Amino acid sequence: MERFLRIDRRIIFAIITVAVIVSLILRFELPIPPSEPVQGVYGKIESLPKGSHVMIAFDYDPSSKEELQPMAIAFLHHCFSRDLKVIGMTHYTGAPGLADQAMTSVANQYQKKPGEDYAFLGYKPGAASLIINMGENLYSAFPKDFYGNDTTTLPVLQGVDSLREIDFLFDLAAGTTIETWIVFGKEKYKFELGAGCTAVMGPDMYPFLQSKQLSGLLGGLKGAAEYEALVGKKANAVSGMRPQSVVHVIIILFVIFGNIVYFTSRRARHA
Amino acid sequence: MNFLKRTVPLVIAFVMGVLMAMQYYVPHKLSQDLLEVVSRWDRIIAGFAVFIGAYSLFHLHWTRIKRKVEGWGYSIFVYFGAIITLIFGFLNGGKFFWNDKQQGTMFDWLYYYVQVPAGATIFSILAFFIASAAYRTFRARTNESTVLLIAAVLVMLGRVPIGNYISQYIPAIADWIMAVPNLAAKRGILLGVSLGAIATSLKIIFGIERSYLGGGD
Amino acid sequence: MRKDSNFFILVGTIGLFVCINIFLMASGKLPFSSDGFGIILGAGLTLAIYSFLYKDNPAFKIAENLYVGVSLGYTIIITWFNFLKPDLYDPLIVPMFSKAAEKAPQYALIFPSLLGIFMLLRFSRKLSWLSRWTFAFVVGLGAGVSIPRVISAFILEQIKPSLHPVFSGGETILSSINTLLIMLGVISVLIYFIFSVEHKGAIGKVSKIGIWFLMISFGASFGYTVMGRLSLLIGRIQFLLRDWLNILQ
Amino acid sequence: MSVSQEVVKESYLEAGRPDAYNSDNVFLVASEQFPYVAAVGGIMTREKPAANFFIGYFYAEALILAETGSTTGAIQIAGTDAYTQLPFFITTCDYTLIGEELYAASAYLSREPMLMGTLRAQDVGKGILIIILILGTILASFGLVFITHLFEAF
Repeated sequence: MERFLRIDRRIIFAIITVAVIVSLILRFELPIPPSEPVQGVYGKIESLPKGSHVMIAFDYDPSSKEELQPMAIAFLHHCFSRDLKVIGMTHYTGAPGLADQAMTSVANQYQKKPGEDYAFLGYKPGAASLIINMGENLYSAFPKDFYGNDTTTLPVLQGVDSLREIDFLFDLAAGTTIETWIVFGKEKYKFELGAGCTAVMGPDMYPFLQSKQLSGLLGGLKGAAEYEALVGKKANAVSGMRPQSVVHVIIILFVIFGNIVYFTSRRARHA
Repeated sequence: MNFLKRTVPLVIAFVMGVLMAMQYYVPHKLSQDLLEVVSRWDRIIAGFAVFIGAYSLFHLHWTRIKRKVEGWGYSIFVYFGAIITLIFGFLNGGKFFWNDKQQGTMFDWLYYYVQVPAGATIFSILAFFIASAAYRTFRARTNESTVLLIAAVLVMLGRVPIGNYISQYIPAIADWIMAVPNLAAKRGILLGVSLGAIATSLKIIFGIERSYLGGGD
Repeated sequence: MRKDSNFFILVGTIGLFVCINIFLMASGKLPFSSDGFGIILGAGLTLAIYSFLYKDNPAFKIAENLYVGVSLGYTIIITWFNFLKPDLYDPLIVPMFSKAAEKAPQYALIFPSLLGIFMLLRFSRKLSWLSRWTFAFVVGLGAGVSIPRVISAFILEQIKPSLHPVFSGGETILSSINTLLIMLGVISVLIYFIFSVEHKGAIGKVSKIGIWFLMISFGASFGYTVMGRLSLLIGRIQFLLRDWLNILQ
Repeated sequence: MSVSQEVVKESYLEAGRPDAYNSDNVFLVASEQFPYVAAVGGIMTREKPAANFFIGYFYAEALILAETGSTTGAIQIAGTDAYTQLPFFITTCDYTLIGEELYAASAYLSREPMLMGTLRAQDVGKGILIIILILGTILASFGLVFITHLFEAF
């Protein structure tokens, strides 16, 4: 029995690869019911009146792109379809390209104009200090947007002086930025905060959901898929749920099989 | 000299710490202005840290090349990638770097077609290692790890659509695990870690924790 | 002999990759444009990195080091355009040296710039002590700012929802049980992390309960981590199949 | 943020890998992560050490290290405050120190009064939180909500 466990690990790699490719090519429908935390973000956006200011923090870089970029795109579809004003920024040096790409491509589908309907403020260092700076005065934190336009002249920012006037802040987090936004931002400036995060961070966020410090949460690709389904823009995340389901089952079978072999061989040795 | 090297930093840390902690409780306009100015300064200082990271990385690969460490040839590609990106970045699509950033330049192309695919791929390699570890090493050695694995299996099934097909209870159980035992443990950890963070902050303010001074005199 | 076979595998794979791309371009599945070549480059890098799974090899190392270099260059350029230029160059340096500037230079910015430069002096042997001033400023500020906010956001706000009536009518028995369980979980985990009291008797029993709560929550994290890593892989394969090979719609 | 950076840096120094420290940039890790894992993994499979200790802060490399170690049949002991990596240590190692246990262990081993004092102060803090939680819930259940309102004041 034990020799089954000593197979070349490359065989396992091949099994996983084939499983992902096949389940991507074969098309079968899977139900994707929205979970409560995802509904929280969706409901909040639905409740905002036209012209409200939504800020998106793109706090990730290419290494988490496959989980968070689909979320960003689905969320932007929702904002622009409801005629909300969207302001983007990031704490990550690797993010501006991805953020700019997501905002511009979705905005173009709704004929939204840069500077009037949306603005991307770009990257700034400082993390906690940056959030406090934005909370006290957005224009001293971001004197210029990503393309060098003076922020005081941007129509989209009219009526916003600091984080206090932001109607909803959505953080797309690959690291610990959600906690940073809660401690240094929401705690004092009292804006509504929702988040999307990588699956790795997901379980850590539940205490904040129950304490209402987060009004909603999109966890990993599953969260992105639920949001795509809610908004009616099924794309990468929804079709990714097929291989996700299949490979989860394979991995669970691996764990069960490995443990059966482990215990039978241990018992055989003891007998 | 010892005064400048040791005492002054400790005094700065103490003054800044006490000042900023007190600022929180004073709702006066002056105190808010202070917060704005200081936070702006701090984020400017933080910007310089980028160059520390950049310098150490350049330095690391330069020493490899200089000392001809095994595999030093690959370090040349770090310089190649960095220099080509810097050149196109400073050229800024023919408008040069003292003008505002231009859209759709060669610099952006390098980001979209080198940094994005490579960065996304490197971390996805771990998917394969998790699969192989699942097969070869995730063992229910103890009662604790048995509970851990069972919870993991339920969550993994409950969080993908296929869980619905097996049984409608599986997603419900997964939701319960997340919202009750997981929440409770994570809140306990959070409270503990926060107390630890407060203790560390106090130690920094009162000069007990001095590791930020680095070594030497 | 073995070295030869490795060499042939490498050349063969590269040859196959080139042929596939020529076919894709010729059949019009990839546009003959900068984007088309970009996708080919991206696919090549993706495959080169995955080749590590077969064996550590030069293609993987080249791709990895190239990536490190490009992202380093990107970081520096973005720092210039998003930080140095709007925060220091435009408001301070330009007005200082150009008479045509409309606004007066913001001299106050000299102070944080100096502290920033002090930090970089860490690499000088003689003046590295000046960097301690900067670290003291940053660390002291961080400590002072954190204390009240962490108490308020992570301790008081987190305790508040736990101070929940167990029975207030209108709730189901299940939700009352859940309230009690969360309560028990938070307390037992806290007790598990108390080290100055020996874990014997009642305290020992409660801290045992804490272990089970911790294990279930680690199980949840485990499941989510597996999920996350697989999502990254799925995303990359979607890129290869859709954007490069044009197999998926 | 900078505090936690300093702390992480410290723990790297303690673990004897100051080179692996990164301030904010994940890519700095990426460049060193896999070669580091490959090197350590190579040593493990060649030398077959009887015991492996994984102490300190870990990123994603934790899993690969612990997996390689367990296939060589070594006794493995881990201790880390990187909570995201803990599940993998628990399922691949024979014994695992969880989060703050690591600090407690080092304080008790070194018997340094400063470390012990900090630990004790934090324990007192935890004790107070537990009492507030129990009292607050009991009172709230009987309709006395003044403790909850006490928190509203903040």
